[in-house]
Amino acid sequence: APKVVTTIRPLHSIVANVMGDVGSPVLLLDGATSPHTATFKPSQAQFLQDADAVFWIGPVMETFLANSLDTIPQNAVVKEMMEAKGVTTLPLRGKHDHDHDHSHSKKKHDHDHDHDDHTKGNDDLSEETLDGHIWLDPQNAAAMALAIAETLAEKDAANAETYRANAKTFAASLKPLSEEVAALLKEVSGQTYFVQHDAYQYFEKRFGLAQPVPVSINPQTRPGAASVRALRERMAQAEQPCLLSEPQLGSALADSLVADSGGRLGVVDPLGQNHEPGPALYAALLRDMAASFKACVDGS
Amino acid sequence: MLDDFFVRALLGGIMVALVAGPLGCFVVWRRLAYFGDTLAHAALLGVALAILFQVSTMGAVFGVCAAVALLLAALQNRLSISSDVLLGILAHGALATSFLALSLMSGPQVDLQALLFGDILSISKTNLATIAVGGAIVLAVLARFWEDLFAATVNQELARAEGAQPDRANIIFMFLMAAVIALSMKIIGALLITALLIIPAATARQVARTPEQMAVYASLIGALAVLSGLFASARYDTPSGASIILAALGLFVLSIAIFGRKTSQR
Amino acid sequence: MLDDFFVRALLGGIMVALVAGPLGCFVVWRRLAYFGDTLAHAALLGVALAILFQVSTMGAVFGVCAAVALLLAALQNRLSISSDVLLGILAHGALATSFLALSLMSGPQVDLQALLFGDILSISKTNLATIAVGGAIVLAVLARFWEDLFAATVNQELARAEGAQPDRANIIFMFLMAAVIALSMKIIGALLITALLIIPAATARQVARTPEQMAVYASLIGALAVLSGLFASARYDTPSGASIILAALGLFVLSIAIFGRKTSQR
Amino acid sequence: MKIPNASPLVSLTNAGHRAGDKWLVRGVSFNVAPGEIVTLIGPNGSGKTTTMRMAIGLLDASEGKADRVDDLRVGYVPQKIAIDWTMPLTVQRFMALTGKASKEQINDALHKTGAQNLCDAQIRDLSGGEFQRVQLARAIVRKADLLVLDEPVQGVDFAGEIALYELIGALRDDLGCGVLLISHDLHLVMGATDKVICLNGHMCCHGTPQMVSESAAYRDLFGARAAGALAVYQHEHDHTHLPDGRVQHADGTITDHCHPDDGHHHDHGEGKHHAG
Amino acid sequence: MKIPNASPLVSLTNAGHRAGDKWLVRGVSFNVAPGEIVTLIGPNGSGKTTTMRMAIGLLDASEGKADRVDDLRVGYVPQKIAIDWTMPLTVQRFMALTGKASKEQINDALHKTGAQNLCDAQIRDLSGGEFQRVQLARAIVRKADLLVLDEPVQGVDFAGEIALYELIGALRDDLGCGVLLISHDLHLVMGATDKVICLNGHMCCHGTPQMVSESAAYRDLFGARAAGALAVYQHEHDHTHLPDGRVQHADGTITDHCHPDDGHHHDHGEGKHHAG
Ligand SMILES: Nc1ncnc2c1ncn2[C@@H]1O[C@H](COP(=O)(O)OP(=O)(O)OP(=O)(O)O)[C@@H](O)[C@H]1O
Ligand SMILES: Nc1ncnc2c1ncn2[C@@H]1O[C@H](COP(=O)(O)OP(=O)(O)OP(=O)(O)O)[C@@H](O)[C@H]1O
Ligand SMILES: [Mg+2]
Ligand SMILES: [Mg+2]
Ligand SMILES: [Zn+2]
Repeated sequence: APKVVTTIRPLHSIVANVMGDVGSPVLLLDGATSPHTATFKPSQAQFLQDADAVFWIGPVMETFLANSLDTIPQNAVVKEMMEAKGVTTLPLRGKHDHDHDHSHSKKKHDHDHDHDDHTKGNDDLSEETLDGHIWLDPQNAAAMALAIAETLAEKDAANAETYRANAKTFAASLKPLSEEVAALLKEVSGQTYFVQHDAYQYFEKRFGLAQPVPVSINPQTRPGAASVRALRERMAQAEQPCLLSEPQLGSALADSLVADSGGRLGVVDPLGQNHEPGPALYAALLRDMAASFKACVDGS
Repeated sequence: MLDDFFVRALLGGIMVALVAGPLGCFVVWRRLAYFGDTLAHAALLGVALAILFQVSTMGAVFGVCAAVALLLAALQNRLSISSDVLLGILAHGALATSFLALSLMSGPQVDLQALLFGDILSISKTNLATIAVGGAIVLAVLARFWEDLFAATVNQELARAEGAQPDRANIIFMFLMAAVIALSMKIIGALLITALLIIPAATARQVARTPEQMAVYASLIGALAVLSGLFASARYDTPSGASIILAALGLFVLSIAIFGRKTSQR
Repeated sequence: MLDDFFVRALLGGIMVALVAGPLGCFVVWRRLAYFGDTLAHAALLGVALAILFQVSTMGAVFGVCAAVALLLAALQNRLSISSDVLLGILAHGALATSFLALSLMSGPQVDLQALLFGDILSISKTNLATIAVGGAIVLAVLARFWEDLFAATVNQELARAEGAQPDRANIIFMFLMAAVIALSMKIIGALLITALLIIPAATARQVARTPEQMAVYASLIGALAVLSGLFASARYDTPSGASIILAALGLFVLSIAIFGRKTSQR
Repeated sequence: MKIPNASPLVSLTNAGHRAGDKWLVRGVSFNVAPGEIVTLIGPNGSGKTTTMRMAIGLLDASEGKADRVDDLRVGYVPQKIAIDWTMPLTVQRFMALTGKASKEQINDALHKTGAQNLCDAQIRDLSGGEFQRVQLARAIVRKADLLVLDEPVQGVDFAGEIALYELIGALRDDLGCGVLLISHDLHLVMGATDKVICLNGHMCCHGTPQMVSESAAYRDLFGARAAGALAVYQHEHDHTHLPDGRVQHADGTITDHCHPDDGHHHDHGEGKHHAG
Repeated sequence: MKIPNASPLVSLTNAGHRAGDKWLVRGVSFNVAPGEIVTLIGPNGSGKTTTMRMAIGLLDASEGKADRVDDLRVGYVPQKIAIDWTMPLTVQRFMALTGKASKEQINDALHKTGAQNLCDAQIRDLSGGEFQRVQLARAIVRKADLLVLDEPVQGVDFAGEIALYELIGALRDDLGCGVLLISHDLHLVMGATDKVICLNGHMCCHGTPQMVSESAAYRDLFGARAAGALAVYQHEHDHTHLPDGRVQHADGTITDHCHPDDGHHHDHGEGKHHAG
């Protein structure tokens, strides 16, 4: 079987579905160190060097990896999911109405402009202004699975048909999943909610949720006093406002906003930190997110 | 009134600045500018250890910070290397150890940023009370040992010969610093507290002729920086922490433009 | 052979350590341990400015780093504050300014951490060539001005009176530092380069009797730390950067255990 | 810890200090009692400063003992002192560094050492001799039980040197404090000292100035010229040689040469304190 | 920039230096020519160090001019010097701080200043007098055109003081270098100097030692005792007063009092260099 390396858990899950029994892909970014602070362990570098295929989301997500992907793999095909056929990408929402997330991936995205091998000057700024959380839309996941299957088929012609078949099965399984999630979220569509980082627009658009109010525009900096005042007023108006954040150390601002407005702090886990990596992770992740959303927004 | 977050931010910031003033003077005189960064890095180690051994984060952070402060006090003036290098070594050591610890476990992500960037706009009433009480204690202890500490700072040997007990003063100072930084780290972030320690003190140095003057000026300049920084942040909706730092920096530049003598080391 | 990432990491790391040795001695003597952190913060400002004004990132980073180095050289010994405080002020100023700049624009995010943490395992062949050439140039310039620089470090006034041109030496040194750190920041991260500058030099200080000895020892100790850190990292599968720092720290602790005299400042 | 028998303020008993494996000084024994001036003399590197630092507890005695009475108030003027130039520190503030002192006391002490104009100057701006005077004033203002002075008049000008040594003697008389002194100005201190300890890595000789200056060890160390130091001190006070070869005596008269009878008297005696 | 007329190495012309709005020293004019010893004297805080630092370009002249010949090789012994104690720095390395020097030259210079045993010592371990000797050796080893010595023998022991002043004179003779000297040891330097500049915030008087020591300004500044300094220097060299009141003469004879004829001669003269 080809040696396949993937980066984050949801992507790993998709690849695992595609490969099925042929082999199991390697999950690169695991553990409690955030990819910002993580430097490679030799085992990880070794995986990359020996890999036949590497699948990653793109430089906006795994910034830290961008450089390594240029230098370490010897003969792997490196496939960036954001450029895969059939994947829809959305631009980051601008100041005051978008925010690209930070928290979960305090680690994974972060578009440092230093991986010069990827940033040819600034002409790829456009690429970097895209939101990288593409897997939160199941249709993207389906497209990714198909693209992955094609890539693997090229690398490993012997199993080509298995890959394609697996990808189709997975894509098909996403339909009922989508419907299930949509049904769950129907009651809360249109309700106002707040997010610590604006990381869920793929999810939100697919399932008809309202656009959230982000707490901070830019995770690198902190919101200004005027923004905080506006935010506090909005939260005060809402009855039991819901603020969604990701599993990580508490943010002082989020805590104080929730405490002062008498709202709820919901935890969503878009990276699947709380799930075992594997083929089942993707579906579990989506279900989990939906449940968290619902619980926080309508209090059930 | 305290129900308004902005009022709380103002009050909390000014109280922190008042405490940071005199403490910051010693930081500047003793060349410990690196102290804040080092403790922030040590705090990350504390968090990592807390997760690893399933103990209280708060306790672990304080423990590691105090240990680093003690280590510094013990090693200073002993190893033929200056304090800033020692601080650098401790900072890197703490950071590398915490990475190692973090790489051994999976689960929730821990982030250095969370320790660097607190948020002054999120100060709660409890925080205010903590700052008020903690700050008062720190200032009281500092006032009590001010003379000894200052003598030890001017010249260790003279202080020791004439009974000012520089070692005791030194350790007390290190503990005060560890307490103030560890406390503020959660509330306003290591970055802002470090800035409030050194920039106002350096500004006050340009105008002060005696150490006590410098301490008072540093407090006032710090408070002024908090005030103007926060109002600028409200007016232009700029990040509050950065605005305060830039206000302090502005006062510093102003002071060297007006008073900066071309003094060269004799 | 260079096709293996581990071989490249070894080679690159050792080359960086060799260059960092002598340079780090000056960092330690001149109390500039904060320099690396400050330049990392300045680099963030460079990135922010590059985005804001749509210029080349590379150029903006070098520009800001060089500007900070020059500012430091110009202000040192002038403002009645020590170098570490000056570095702290510059670091906070750069950081706060870049936050402000970042908060003014929407779109791409820039991350301080990315500048702190490079990855030694990802060194490319091009990187290796850059390190080799850049390092050779830095060492050559350093060797050329070694005498003047050392004289200026021991005593500015003596150096000036006897024609060693301390100001020129000072500026050249600052540029060398800015070049090395800005370069390494991209390749191995500011954290590792700072550690390789100060920890081996501090270790060498425990054994060396002359400055030249200390420089050579620092290079060798740094290379040893890279070697053992990387092999430990391979053996126990720990993060490489942290392993190298811990190896350097281990050598430091060893050196003070064996040679650490109870020297007190006379 | 009170030491019986005339209660010396400090006492070294066969004390020695080792740095690494090198003995800097060994076998030193002496006391300083209240009201007593004890002077350490010896060539450069003979261990005077080391001995003094052992005596006041800045260095541990590697062998032997160094005892001090409890709560001994020390006024210390070190040989070298580095004060960070970034400190904002006026002379006035420096005077109260290790203990409170009223503005008046400070002015008085500065006056005594001839530094009365420097009260508001920054320490880092002082000239070498000015700083030395300020340091001495600082040691005085503490109203110490023991003055510990390591070459206190280095860098002090021609006239100040003598005046300051006389001041030290006067302080001893007024305050009854002990004085532990290091000096190379043999011709100025030999006459004004109660006890002389002559060091050269060990204790060469000790005793009254009279005894020491007659001992062979002393002459070996300092040469024949030093042998006259005790005398020169008083000698210089009562006549001066003018550049043209004539001699001016204390009473103002001028003669061609220094004859014993024409107006000046070489009262070489017990080496008692010379007041004028 | 060569200055005509006997090519002085440095020349101050009506130079003054101001710090803030305070004049530290004003109106100073003098030259130092090769082979010439120029001594600055004056009370503490009179601006000697300031003047010297202006002369070698460490301070700018706020008024007037301070000129130096091109590529002047200076050997400088400052009054205060702080060397960071964290530096690993042996005496030998310190000797070559601002210029190359062979092991032999270094040993030779250290020998001359009586610091021959200190070659491998760490600078931070040196005693006060030892460091002073090493600094002087360092200035010498540079083979400088101009030696600039600010109280070079402070802290040096009784015997060393005279020996070092004599060394300075001998260096001038051997190397033909100029010497700019500051000293409070009037009785030791007045005789061995070509030119004396007497400072007190301004230039009080100047000229040959003979002229200066006879001037009223000089006596006002230093008192009557100093007036004899020129003579004392030579006087002390040819007879010593023993503690018992007898006098030992240079030729070894001992007499009860110092009579002009019994074996010693007060040859108070031109103030020429005294070799022995
Ligand atoms: N840590 C050390 N290691 C080795 N030698 C040392 C150390 N400290 C001091 N010394 C040496 O010990 C000797 C005694 O030094 P000390 O300062 O006591 O001399 P001193 O009598 O005060 O001389 P001075 O008259 O020059 O002041 C000197 O030769 C000095 O070089
Ligand atoms: N920056 C300054 N501001 C104000 N006064 C100063 C400054 N620097 C020096 N002084 C004063 O200028 C005077 C001259 O100092 P200088 O060092 O030249 O004296 P000096 O003649 O060398 O004295 P000494 O014999 O004590 O060494 C001193 O009174 C000193 O206090
Ligand atoms: Mg001494
Ligand atoms: Mg002087
Ligand atoms: Zn982010």
